Amino acid sequence: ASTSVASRIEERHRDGILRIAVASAPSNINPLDSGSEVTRWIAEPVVETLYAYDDRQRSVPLLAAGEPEVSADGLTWRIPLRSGITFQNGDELTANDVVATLAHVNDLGSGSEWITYLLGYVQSYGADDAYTVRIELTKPYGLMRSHLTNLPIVHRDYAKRKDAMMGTGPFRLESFTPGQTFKMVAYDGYHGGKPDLTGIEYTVFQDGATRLISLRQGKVDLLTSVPYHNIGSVRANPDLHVDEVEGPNDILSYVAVMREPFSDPWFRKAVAAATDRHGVLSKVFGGAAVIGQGPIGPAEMGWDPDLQPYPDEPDLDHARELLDQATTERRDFTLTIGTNHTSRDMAQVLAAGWAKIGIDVTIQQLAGGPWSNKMLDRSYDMLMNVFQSGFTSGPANYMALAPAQSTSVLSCGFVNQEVDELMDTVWRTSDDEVRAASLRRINEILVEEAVMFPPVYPKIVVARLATVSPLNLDQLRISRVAPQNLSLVPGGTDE
Amino acid sequence: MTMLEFMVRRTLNAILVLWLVVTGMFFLLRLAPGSPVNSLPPAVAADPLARAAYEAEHGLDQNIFIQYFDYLFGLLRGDLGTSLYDGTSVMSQIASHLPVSLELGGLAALLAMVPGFLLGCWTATRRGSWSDGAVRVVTVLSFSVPAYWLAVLSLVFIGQRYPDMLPTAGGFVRFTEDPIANLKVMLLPALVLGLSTFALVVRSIRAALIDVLSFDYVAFATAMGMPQRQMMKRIAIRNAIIPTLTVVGVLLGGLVSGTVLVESVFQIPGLGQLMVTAFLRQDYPLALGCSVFTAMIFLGLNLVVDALYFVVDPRTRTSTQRRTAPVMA
Amino acid sequence: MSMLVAEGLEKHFRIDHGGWQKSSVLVRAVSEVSFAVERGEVMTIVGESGCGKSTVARMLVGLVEPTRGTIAVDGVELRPERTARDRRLIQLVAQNPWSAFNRRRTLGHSLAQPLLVNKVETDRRQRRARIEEMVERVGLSAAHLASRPSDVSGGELARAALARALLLSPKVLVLDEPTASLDASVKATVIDLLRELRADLDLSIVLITHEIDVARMIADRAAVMYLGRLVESGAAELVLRRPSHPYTRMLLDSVPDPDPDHRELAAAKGEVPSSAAAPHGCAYHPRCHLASDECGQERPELLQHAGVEVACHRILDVGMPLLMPGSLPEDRPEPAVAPDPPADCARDTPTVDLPHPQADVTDRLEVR
Amino acid sequence: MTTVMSPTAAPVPARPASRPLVLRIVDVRRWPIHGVTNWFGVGCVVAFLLIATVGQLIGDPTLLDAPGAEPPSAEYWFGTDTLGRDVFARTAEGAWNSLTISLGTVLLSLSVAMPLGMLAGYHYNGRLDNAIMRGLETVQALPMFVFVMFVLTLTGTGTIEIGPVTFGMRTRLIVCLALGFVPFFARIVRAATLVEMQDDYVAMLQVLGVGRTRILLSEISVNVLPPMVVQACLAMAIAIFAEGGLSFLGFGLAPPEPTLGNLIADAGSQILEGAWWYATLPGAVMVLGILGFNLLGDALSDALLGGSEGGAE
Amino acid sequence: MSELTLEPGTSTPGRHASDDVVLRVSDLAVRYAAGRGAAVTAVRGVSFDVRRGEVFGVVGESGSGKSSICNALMRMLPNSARVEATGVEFGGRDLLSLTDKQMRGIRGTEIALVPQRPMTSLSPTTPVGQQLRWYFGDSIDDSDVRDSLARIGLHSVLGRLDNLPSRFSGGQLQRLLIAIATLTNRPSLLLADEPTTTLDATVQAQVLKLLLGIRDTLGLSIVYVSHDLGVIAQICDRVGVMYGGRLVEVATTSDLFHRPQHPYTKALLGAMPARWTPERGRLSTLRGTAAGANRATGCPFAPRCALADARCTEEMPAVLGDRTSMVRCHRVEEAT
Ligand SMILES: Nc1ncnc2c1ncn2[C@@H]1O[C@H](COP(=O)(O)OP(=O)(O)OP(=O)(O)O)[C@@H](O)[C@H]1O
Ligand SMILES: Nc1ncnc2c1ncn2[C@@H]1O[C@H](COP(=O)(O)OP(=O)(O)OP(=O)(O)O)[C@@H](O)[C@H]1O
Ligand SMILES: [Mg+2]
Ligand SMILES: [Mg+2]
Ligand code: NI
Repeated sequence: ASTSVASRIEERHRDGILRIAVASAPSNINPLDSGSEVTRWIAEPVVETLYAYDDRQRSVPLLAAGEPEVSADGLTWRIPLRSGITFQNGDELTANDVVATLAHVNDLGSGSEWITYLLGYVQSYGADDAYTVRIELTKPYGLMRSHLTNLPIVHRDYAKRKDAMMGTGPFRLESFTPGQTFKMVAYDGYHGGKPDLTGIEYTVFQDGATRLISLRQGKVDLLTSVPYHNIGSVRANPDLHVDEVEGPNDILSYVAVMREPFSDPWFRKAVAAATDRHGVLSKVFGGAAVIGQGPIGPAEMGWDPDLQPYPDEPDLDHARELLDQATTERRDFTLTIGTNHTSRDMAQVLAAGWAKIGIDVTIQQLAGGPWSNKMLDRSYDMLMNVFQSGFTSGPANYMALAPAQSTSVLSCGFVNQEVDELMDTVWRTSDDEVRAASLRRINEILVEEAVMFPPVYPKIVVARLATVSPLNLDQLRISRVAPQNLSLVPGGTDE
Repeated sequence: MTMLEFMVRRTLNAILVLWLVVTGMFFLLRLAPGSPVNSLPPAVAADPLARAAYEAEHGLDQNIFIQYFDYLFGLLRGDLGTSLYDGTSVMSQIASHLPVSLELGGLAALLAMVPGFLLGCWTATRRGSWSDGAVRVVTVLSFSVPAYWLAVLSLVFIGQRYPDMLPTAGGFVRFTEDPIANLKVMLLPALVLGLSTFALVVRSIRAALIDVLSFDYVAFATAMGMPQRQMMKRIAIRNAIIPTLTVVGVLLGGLVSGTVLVESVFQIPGLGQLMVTAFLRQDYPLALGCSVFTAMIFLGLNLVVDALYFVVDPRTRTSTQRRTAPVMA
Repeated sequence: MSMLVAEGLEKHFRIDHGGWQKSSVLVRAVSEVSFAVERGEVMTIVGESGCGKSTVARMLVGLVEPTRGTIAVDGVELRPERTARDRRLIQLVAQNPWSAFNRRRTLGHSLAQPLLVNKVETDRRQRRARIEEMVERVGLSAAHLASRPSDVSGGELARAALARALLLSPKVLVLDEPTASLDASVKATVIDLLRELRADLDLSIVLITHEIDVARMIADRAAVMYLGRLVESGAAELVLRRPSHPYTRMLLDSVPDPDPDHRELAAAKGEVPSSAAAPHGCAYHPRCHLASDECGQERPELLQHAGVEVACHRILDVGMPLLMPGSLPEDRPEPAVAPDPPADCARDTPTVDLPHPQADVTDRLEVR
Repeated sequence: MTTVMSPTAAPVPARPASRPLVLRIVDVRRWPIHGVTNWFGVGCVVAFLLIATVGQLIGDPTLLDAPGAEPPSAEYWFGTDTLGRDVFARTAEGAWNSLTISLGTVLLSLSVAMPLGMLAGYHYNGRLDNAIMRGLETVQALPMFVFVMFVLTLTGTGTIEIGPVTFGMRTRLIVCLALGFVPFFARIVRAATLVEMQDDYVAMLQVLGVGRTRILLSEISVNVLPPMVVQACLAMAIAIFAEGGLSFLGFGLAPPEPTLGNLIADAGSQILEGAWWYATLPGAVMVLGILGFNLLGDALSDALLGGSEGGAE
Repeated sequence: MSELTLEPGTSTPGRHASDDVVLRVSDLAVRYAAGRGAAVTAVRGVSFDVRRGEVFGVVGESGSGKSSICNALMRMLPNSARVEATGVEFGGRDLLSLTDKQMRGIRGTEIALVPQRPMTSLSPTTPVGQQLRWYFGDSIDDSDVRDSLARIGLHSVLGRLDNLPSRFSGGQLQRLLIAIATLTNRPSLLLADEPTTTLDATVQAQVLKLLLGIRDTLGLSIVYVSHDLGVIAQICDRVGVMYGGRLVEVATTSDLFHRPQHPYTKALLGAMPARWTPERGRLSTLRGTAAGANRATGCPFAPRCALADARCTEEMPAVLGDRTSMVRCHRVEEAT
């Protein structure tokens, strides 16, 4: 709050560059390879999608010239492209670029995360002409529209590159140091409105506290992933603004129904009832979350605010009653979590809660690969991890639901005819109403059966200096920070 | 033995050890449970088609010995494969991280060894005095304080006040970008890293010097009236350095280990941090590459120490003769 | 039959000089050493440092495997890998009593080892009794058994070392410089003990020593080594008092005489060459004042000469040394006792009476 | 050159009274530990042991019922963490974990390194020696930390069952760390054995017919052990440090099990927010342990080896 | 230096000694602090003179304080040691009252030392030639100096100046050390602390001859410490016998060997194998060891002395005689 900080900021802002502190760097900068938020935050100003969400989270054309033409059987999609749009290297956007993008995300060997969504649905794709892209599906796929709204379009020569990014967005990636800094400058030939900023610079600070310090000291303007423990102190600081929105932040948390002890529904329900949701909310998330019930959270399609079978505070007596009905003898399980701090804190709070009804929990913390090993080998009892789903799936988190479907390769062993059918509907239908209704019902069943029970739905928390223009919270709700639309305001903003 | 001969021998030995390290690590990694394919997004990894395609692309479907020889030949060509995590070339990753670690380690070594040497010599001649006691207390404390704890504390007590001193709070700046800012940012980590080395150098030099000062040849030189200063320079220090040099090998190991921790705390993008991340992610090719490089650096540094040893202690040249000195009489 | 027969003993050490081709040097520590020791006899081996005395000792007790040659005790040939029976035939007492015992073990423990491992005495009580008996035999008390080497004196340690070697009741005892590291007064007591033991136990002793005085005092026969070879051997009276070989003479002359009225320090020319590069011919010829061309070309054989075996080409030229009256072996009935000593301050060695070339050699040293 | 040794050349060194080693160590009055620093070291070790044993009985390290992030008070001596746990209870438990792991590490590595080192020393320059040394060099070519990370990564963090034996994380850590310590110890043992081998008494024992195993086990070992006790003390300090470092990096015991290292790591963010007690106090306890064992090593070196070990102090 | 010859190879008692005293030691005591306030008195009440050109021998068993005397004279005792004396006069100065700096000026220039272990008395890592240069300076390049070095048997050393000390034999090194000690500054007093104990008899003879030759040429005085009576008999003019930190007898060499006074001296001579006769039977006449003798209150030799009575254990005998020859023994005192 000292004047030296203020003058440092003023000094720094002369160059018109917005500096953003992020928690981690993407593994590579090909925006087609990873669906994680880190890639997306950095790719947002550079690449654009065929369709985009408006502020009411409806999909509207962006690079596409209009709505896709879908054949009657729903198997052939034709997407018209706008003409005259150029990439940051001056090349014009054509159907070939979209086809190259599709080719990459459908390539089994590429390792792209998108393959998960397209595998088994996309049969072929091609360019009808320079401005029309054609996609042939094997079966009707309502979610295709959602994917087209999320999939960035990359210059054909860059689709496979992992060391460069070329899109049609307002900023061009100028230079970067892997894992550390990413520098972008405004692209003069941008087809939309000219941005206020001359450039954007991302710096990676893995440690939450130092990330925060650099914001306080005015070294950066914007901070993603504010450490939950520190939200209080940011809120109290008049020079900083903190935005907390319910977003598609998920806690993937499900159990292996095919094995003891979770094969016993009473055991599952007892565990669900003894889950210390309030403890997690207050101790781990500093209140920046919503009490969780089923797998679908408040920012997602199918959210049912009235569904509240489990209390905030664990109902231990009830849980013990449930446990008494369980036929399994086991009173212990292993909780496998990811390596982040939040998961660890959460696991410890939960374990302490479960210990109160006599269940002994071993916490096993594993990094990505080994964590996946467990998931794929189905050698877990309960899996838990935090992740953000918005980028690849929009306002609906289908991947998180996959284990509940008995036909999924990731099935956790839960077999429920109705869920399986509803899931098919969700994937197939292009009617959002139907999809939302199906999701609501799936959520209800999973809550009832206690297969998936995230303790809370964390909020997205972003902090910024008062001298940065306000964020578009509607975009933030689906994890879009959209720094390209921000501007630097001398003296601070008034909200 | 000539210097060249001696070094060639030592180098060959180092290469043999390096080969053992590479071979051991390679096979152990391949025997480990869990396929590297599993680090793909779960839904991709779970799909047999995608799995097979990925394995074919990365040569994982081949016989393990073919993979091994591929790796060895790749190593010779400077190609260490690609990272499983992000598909970049391991070599290029190492190339970008290594200089930072070398700078950090070098700086720490410089900050530790030079003052450590001087202080060690100084206290040895003041044995039993209060300054000697004070130095002893300081050195014991210095190597009893874990670098990572010190790093965390310095983040708080120094970082709050002088954020520019911290790579974490200011973003790391490379030497090539801005030497001054880089040195500013590296100073604290180098000090933290070098502290225990400093203490051990002081203790080792002091002990060796005290030892040497009680030897016959020092007594003779003194009895011949050689001035103290000359005696120290010509005889005592020269002979005291030899036992210290053997310790330096261990110290270097400590420095290399230390960079891993210190880089993690201070978020310095060096080889250590790269390695920790690689290990945590089980990014085998990257972890293996980093380890091989670390071993290489470590063995290389030990070669340098050997060479120094050869220079400082001419007895090594006739090592075999020395063992059977009576023969030469 | 002789108690100990060493036949053609040879030991070569190969020493690698770390070089490109692993060049190595062959050290001929001991070559063609043969001797025999009779029952109850003391034979001494003398010579300068590095001449191979200890190597002979170590070969005798099986610590070093001979390159060539055989060792037989009491008619039994000993193999390089000694069996328990072999060990009971021949034992060693090493030079430095302070390092002959494990410094962190009691003497009792150390003394029990030979009995234990050779299963001589398996019963604890009897073992104890036997050790105590032996300890008292060498002039120590049973109380010493509880102490550690650091708590007893050098003389006591030397006694304990003897006791340990004797516990196996060997027929041959090899003593490698048993008194070299002891103080004068202590040394005397140990020498006394040795003489006593030998008389009592009917031991054959191989005594290796630097100290000619000590050798003269207790040896019956003596052998002189130079650069790994025997240059002279025979009755101690002859070899140690009236030497035949020029080297032996030089060796004896350089022993300082404890008589201030008789000052004649005879210093040898030069130093012992490396046994890795022994001179051609007679190894002693570069230092020998009598050396002729022949000496540099051909190695002299050990030949019988005037009652001793000598390896010297020039032995006939030098002539037989004058004899001290009554000192020939056949004159004396009892070999264990030395001849009448000369008067208090008389010289033992009669070199003065010889046409003695040493004076000018030594005076010149290496001055040319 | 000559082997004529004057009595001066082999003085009888003054050695502590000849009572069995164990008795000499136990009898505190006779400890030749003098000087403030040496006693201070003993004090540090005792304090550390007290915290790790008695302290561990006070409070529950996993109970979350305290108010979050409170500074030290009469009730919570070391304050509480954000999850509402008693930091003192966690520190004490962490110290206990540190202690058991370090002790296990040192004992295990010693029990492996002693035979290896003694064998290598006994067969100095022989084939066995060369093989052992090459193996040790290979293990040492990776700095210990990297080596342990490597092995832990290979074996994962879960429990491993090999036959009927279950290797928990604790056992695995011990095994890994011990493996890293083996070369360190083995080299020292080898050097010490070499020195012993050059002593006449070994040759004498050989002449007397004492076999290799017996010489190594009952004769050389008693001389090699005292320096190893000193080294083990110093190694304890290193092991506490290394265990802390590993758990600091996330390679240690799994949560909620506290270790001194993961307490420091956990504190990372909090400490900047003013929760100074969070990392400072557990770290201080760790320093207490490391410092204590270092000083105790020095003191023992004085006591057992007459202070001449490596000429240090 | 070209006049350096080794002509007289032997030494006749008193032949070279003049009457002027080079070193006069009066009532010297050396005490070592042995931790926790305990102290070892290694030397006490030692007085003797060394005259110009004289070889003064000091003989005694291990631990009797011989080296302590040498080190005290050089003022090179460890910090834990305390030296007291009524006077240590050397060249008109009291050595004990000189400043450290003045003492440094005397070391090597006026008093030199020949060490006990030649093999370890040169820095092991520096070639011999360079070490010679430290002491001789550039004069080592003079042919004169080289000649004299060659003449004392250092020919082979001069040919291998770039070799390390470990490549030379003990004899060569000892000669080299003697050359350094005596030829660089031509001191007037040489302290030789058992310079030949580690050498072979043959080499010992060479070294002794060299020492005597140098004594004759340079006219320096030598304090020769030894435990070997044979060597003492051969080279010393006068001898002091040490026992338990005391000088128990001082006499000319001839007197000492022919007419020993002190029981210890007698016993020492009797224990020499060279003087043994078969009639005597046992060689040893002494019981026990010298350990702890320097802690005794009375005569240090009393515990081992066959003639000792109660007085001997309580009272240290007075000096009988003068500085040139004396004995400390109640029995001798009573006899006269
Ligand atoms: N193990 C060995 N390896 C190589 N050379 C050896 C070995 N043992 C002895 N020698 C060499 O053999 C020669 C004879 O050595 P030995 O110890 O037998 O001599 P020595 O007569 O006992 O000498 P000293 O009187 O010094 O004890 C020496 O030149 C020595 O260097
Ligand atoms: N630095 C020291 N600290 C304590 N005591 C010492 C020290 N140096 C010598 N002493 C003691 O002083 C006494 C005399 O020692 P000194 O070395 O003078 O004897 P010495 O006659 O030279 O014996 P040696 O023949 O063994 O050389 C011995 O009892 C010895 O233990
Ligand atoms: Mg020998
Ligand atoms: Mg001495
Ligand atoms: Ni020698």
